[in-house]
Amino acid sequence: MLPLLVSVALFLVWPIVEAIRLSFVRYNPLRPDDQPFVWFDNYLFVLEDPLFWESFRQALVWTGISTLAQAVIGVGLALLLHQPLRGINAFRGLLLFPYIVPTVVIALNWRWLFNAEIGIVNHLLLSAGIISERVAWLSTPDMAMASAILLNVWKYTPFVVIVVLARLQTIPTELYDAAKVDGAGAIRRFRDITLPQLAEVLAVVVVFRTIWTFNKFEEIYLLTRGGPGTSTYNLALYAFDQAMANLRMGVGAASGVIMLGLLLAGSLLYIRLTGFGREDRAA
Amino acid sequence: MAVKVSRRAALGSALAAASTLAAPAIAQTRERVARVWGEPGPYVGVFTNALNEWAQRNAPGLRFEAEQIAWDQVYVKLTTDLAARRPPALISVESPIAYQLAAEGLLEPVEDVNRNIRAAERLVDGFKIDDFGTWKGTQYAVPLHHQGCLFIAQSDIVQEAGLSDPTNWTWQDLLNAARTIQQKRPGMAGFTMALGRNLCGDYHIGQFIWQAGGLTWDPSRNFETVFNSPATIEAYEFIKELYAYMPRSAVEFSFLQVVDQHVTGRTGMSFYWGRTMGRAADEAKPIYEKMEYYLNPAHPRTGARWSWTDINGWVLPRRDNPFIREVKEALTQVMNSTEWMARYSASLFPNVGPVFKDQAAAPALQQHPMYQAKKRSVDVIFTGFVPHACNSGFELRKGISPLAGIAHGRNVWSQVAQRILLNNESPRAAVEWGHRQFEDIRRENRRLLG
Amino acid sequence: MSRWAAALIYAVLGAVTFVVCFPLLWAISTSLKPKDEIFRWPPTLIPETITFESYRELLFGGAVASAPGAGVPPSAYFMDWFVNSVIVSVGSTAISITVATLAAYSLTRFRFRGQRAVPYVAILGYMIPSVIFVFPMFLTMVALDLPDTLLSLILGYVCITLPFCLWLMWAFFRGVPIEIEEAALVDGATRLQVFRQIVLPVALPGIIAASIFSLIVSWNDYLFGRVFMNSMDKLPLTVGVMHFFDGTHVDWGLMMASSVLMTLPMAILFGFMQRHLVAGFGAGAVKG
Amino acid sequence: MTDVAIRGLSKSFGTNRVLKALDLTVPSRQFVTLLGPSGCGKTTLLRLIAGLEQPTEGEIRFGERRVDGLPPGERNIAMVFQSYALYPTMDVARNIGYGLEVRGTPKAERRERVGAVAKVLEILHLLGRKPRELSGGQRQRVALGRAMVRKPDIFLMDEPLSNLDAKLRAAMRGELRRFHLDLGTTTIYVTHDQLEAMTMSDLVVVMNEGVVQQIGTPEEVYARPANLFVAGFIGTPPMNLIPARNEGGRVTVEGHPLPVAAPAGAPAELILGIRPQDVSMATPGEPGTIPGKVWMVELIGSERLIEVEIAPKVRVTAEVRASHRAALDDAVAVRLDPAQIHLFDPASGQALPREAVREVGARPA
Repeated sequence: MLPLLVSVALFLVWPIVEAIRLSFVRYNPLRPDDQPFVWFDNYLFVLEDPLFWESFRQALVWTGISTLAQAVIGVGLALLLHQPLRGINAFRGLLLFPYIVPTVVIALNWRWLFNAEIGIVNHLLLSAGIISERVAWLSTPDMAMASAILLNVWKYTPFVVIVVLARLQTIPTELYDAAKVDGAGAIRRFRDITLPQLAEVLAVVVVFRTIWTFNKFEEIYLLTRGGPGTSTYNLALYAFDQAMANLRMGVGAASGVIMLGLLLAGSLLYIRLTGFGREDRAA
Repeated sequence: MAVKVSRRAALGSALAAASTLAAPAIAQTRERVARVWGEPGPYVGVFTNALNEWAQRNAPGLRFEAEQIAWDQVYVKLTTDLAARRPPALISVESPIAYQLAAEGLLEPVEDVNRNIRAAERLVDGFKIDDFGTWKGTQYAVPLHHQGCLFIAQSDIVQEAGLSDPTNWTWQDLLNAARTIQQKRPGMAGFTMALGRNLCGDYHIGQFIWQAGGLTWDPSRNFETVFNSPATIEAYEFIKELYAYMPRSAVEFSFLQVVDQHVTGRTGMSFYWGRTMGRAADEAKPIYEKMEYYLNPAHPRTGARWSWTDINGWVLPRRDNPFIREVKEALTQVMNSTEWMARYSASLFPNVGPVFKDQAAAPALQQHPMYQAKKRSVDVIFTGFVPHACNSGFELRKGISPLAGIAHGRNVWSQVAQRILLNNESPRAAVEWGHRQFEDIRRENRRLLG
Repeated sequence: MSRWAAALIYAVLGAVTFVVCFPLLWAISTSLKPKDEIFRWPPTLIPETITFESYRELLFGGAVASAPGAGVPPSAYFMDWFVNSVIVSVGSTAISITVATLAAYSLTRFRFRGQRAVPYVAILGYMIPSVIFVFPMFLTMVALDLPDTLLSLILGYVCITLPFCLWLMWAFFRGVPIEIEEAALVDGATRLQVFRQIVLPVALPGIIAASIFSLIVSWNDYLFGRVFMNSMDKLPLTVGVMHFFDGTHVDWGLMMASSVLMTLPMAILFGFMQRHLVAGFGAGAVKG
Repeated sequence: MTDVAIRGLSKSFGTNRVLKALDLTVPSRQFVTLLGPSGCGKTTLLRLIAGLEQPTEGEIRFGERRVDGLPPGERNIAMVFQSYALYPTMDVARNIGYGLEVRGTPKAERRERVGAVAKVLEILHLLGRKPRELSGGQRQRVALGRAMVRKPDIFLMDEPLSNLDAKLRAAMRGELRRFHLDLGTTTIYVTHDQLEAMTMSDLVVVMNEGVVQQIGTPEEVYARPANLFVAGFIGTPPMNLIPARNEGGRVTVEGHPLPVAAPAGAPAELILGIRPQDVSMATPGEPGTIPGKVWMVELIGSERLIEVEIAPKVRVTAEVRASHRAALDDAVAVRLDPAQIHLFDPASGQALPREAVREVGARPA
């Protein structure tokens, strides 16, 4: 058992150690035999690169709006899906469905839906009179970011729904009865009972979604490749682009390590929020 | 090595567990596989078939296998596989990258192959062997095909707009035509080119820069960065003017979207290589029938009609390549076969231009229905443009530059355009930004220049 | 609840469901159109002519032997890719779940040094962006002489799915009272029997949730497939279908048909397992 | 016919010694209760006997067979857990038959034996259900059935009734006792509830802090507690334990002489123990009584408890008929039945020899 765990840990830890090592060398992948140690040059390069900061800002926008939208829509949907109505299970199934749709599929679908020339979205909006000329969804910086965020929200809101729904099902109905006896209306009951009960799980979900959205690579890469221009770059794309297209493995690794640091901070926040592992200590 | 061994030991148990579960996944034959990299498209497959024909007779147990590398994936694959010291046996890659690899010293000299196939004598007029990838006097590439980027117009639309014969157009005529078409045909773009941050954007933009007389690095002056010339700025200013008559989404266009636009009748004119005609023939007969290829519109002052041309040759990775001898023999055999070379060129007509005279004259090409139907256009694609062929690694035919491949990896040319079109930077400022990028590339890779 | 409130909820849910399902409905619609109809403007919402040509090409295109003078179209590899994806996702899931189950069990049942750190490490591993380790891992695969093999993908996916599976199983085993194992020991069962007959059945919902998660991740991955694999016939589906963009041409009908076919196995799995998914993910939270 | 002999058994978890060189013999066919407060080591002892824990030192024998190295499955024991530990994924029949299943008992025989047990326990109609579909009492019976079906040498029961409501618990006490009488299997029963221990056991082992305090029949541990711990732990309401003195061979409480002689060699300071049932109310001033004030009165059904403060912070509880009325702060007196007085050495906590306690000038005890 233990050797198995150790080998798995090695499999997992080794690449990270290797990434950290790479971040301290200059490494042109075309010349793998030549890797001089350059101290913090790669980090300095990253921190002085305006594109890094642009990517960072965009990553914040992309992460912030996506996560917020996911949380709000997710809680709303979970509340609706929690109602004891006939056929609610069918809705549950359909609304959770996007979570399992492969990223490649949804990115392709998005490119097809939002195709500026013959995409159905433009057609529907044009015929509904909402827009008067075709919108170049994926080639206007703001619209491209909006499309990417929309994709992310579409695909991952079900995750929030799943978790919130699971939590809603554990709230004792006595609480609501007590509130009703106390004369609280529906809105007050939501504010004073549901929301506080959801607070903890919501915090966890938001931290998770934040970290994960922040790290997302494939969604953006497959949808816009960071474009138009560099307007949908995030740090993952930046790291990938530095390493692969710019042949600067070291710089790519350094930006990866910076991301790793940010995620460590996020994880600490998560551990704080949940008191993760605390019960373990008591046992 | 020590690290590697301990890693192996540590992974042993995980692998043991994995392999029992994944037995079918690793059950592969122990034949020797020589990997061949090429663009997507049938021609690499055809050439691989030819190589395998040789292998069956002369090298039992050896199999060539084509790996299609999409244009935008070239760098990912190149980076990972070369870094991992497992290059393919044979590569057909866009010429600037081939030049870069040659200068990096990663390639096997191929004078012997070129001699054995009498490449110098057979080459079509206007090309020299050195154009395909000779660095410091050593030949690293075996001529394979050429693809020049040209100007495509729909003759019916041009006539309807009352425009002159595009053969003699200048930039002003192009701009005027684009405007006119856009006005006369609502919902249709006047002109389409790629302006996305991708290779295609780089190529299309490059043509304008050279036509105006600009270039990126000057080989005659030790590759000094000369991007920020008035000519370059003029080219970008012109692109900005022209963009008014392009689809809005041209700023994200790459190869595919440009062809899509033209073949589905949503643009009157575009830049592209031979493939647009091939696709129109497959999918849109009415458009195909009215489609004509021309040399690029001339710059009004310089009169230049430069065409971004992939002067494509086979290159062989030198290190970690156990197949060099066999690949050379196979290449010699296949490329001496006019029949195979014609078949290669005909497999995606007229996308891959013939590099050898005997190949160009072969019945498979001469009697191809598309050649019969579109003789004038195909002649432009196959031979007419050759005097105007250059590319970003062979700017203005002044000399091979190993830096262009790197710059394409970063799409600096199209990034400049994007700064102008998307961020509303002034062309001068954007060009200065580009100049700094190019200068960085030159500084970082000075060792390549020797 | 009043009838009006119920009607309102149905209306909202119906609208949201339509929006959520629209991309896939549109994909299905496109996949059934003949090629000329796909590019028509204005687009037809429901295909005027329904054709299964795209599906036929994907499912049976591989059967067409290529002539020596013609290349093989990427669509001919579709079934290969499909099988590859099945092998790698099932294979990596099997390994991940096996290791995670055994490891999580020993974590909650046996004492050893550093035990408490393991869930922390797992949760960290669970958050690391794969873009960081895809390249070093590729070098590792090369060192192990595994690049361009399905096994390398399996191992790669094990790495990205294992931390979460471990964590989920750990949460599950913590909820399994040790008394039932002791009861079984008293009943005379061996440790192995206890694990197989008592613990595993109890942990089954967790195993199912972790398996679904692992299947989704490995079935959906693009990055590892892109970097690790070269040969056309060894690609996973996600990487393979990108070859339908051949630079100058994309057949959206083919693309959408493959989208539908790629989603189908997951959708079927999801249909059967949806209940467990909610239950299992309720126990922890989920990587996405 | 298996007795259990435990010699010098110790168990430590880290530095925490839970059992301290414990000796105990459980005679064959007896129903023996391990009684003690939580944390006294009784559950650990049971788990050691079951083989779920390994002793730090000492030995355990079942009859002639030394078992402390054997895994639980080879000891031929059956155990009922506090939480019942029913296998949640198996139905009742399989739960009961699982021990037979892993031993390879043929299916037909298994079904027959499970059926027989289920019939006795009156759970035949539940055989197809899963544990989560059962009520607490039903689960308890299933757990019992699982233990019974294998005809083990020894039954081990770990507080099996503690999760039931009061009424059901009372009923199950009787049933368990009845099953034991029918089966005659040596049974070790862990509880912290003295009522269970008193009503069901042949022998009670009172434990505290990892040490056996007293072994005896329920009557013995009740009537003759061996030490202060047992005296205070056994009996409801608990025994009055009040400071007393040995003044020249005569026992006095707060200066009031009692008609009880201190045994020879008794220390000057004593602790006097007397159950509330053996305390009666008297009028102040009567000889042999101790005066005080009523401090608290509680009705507990047919009886009433009157707590009398005989000195600051020293109180004696008397259990009297409910008809006896008393008002708070009434001046009263209590009379201690001399025959029921227990004397303890406060230093060692041990009871002074019972034979030595004599009622002064009265009949022998």
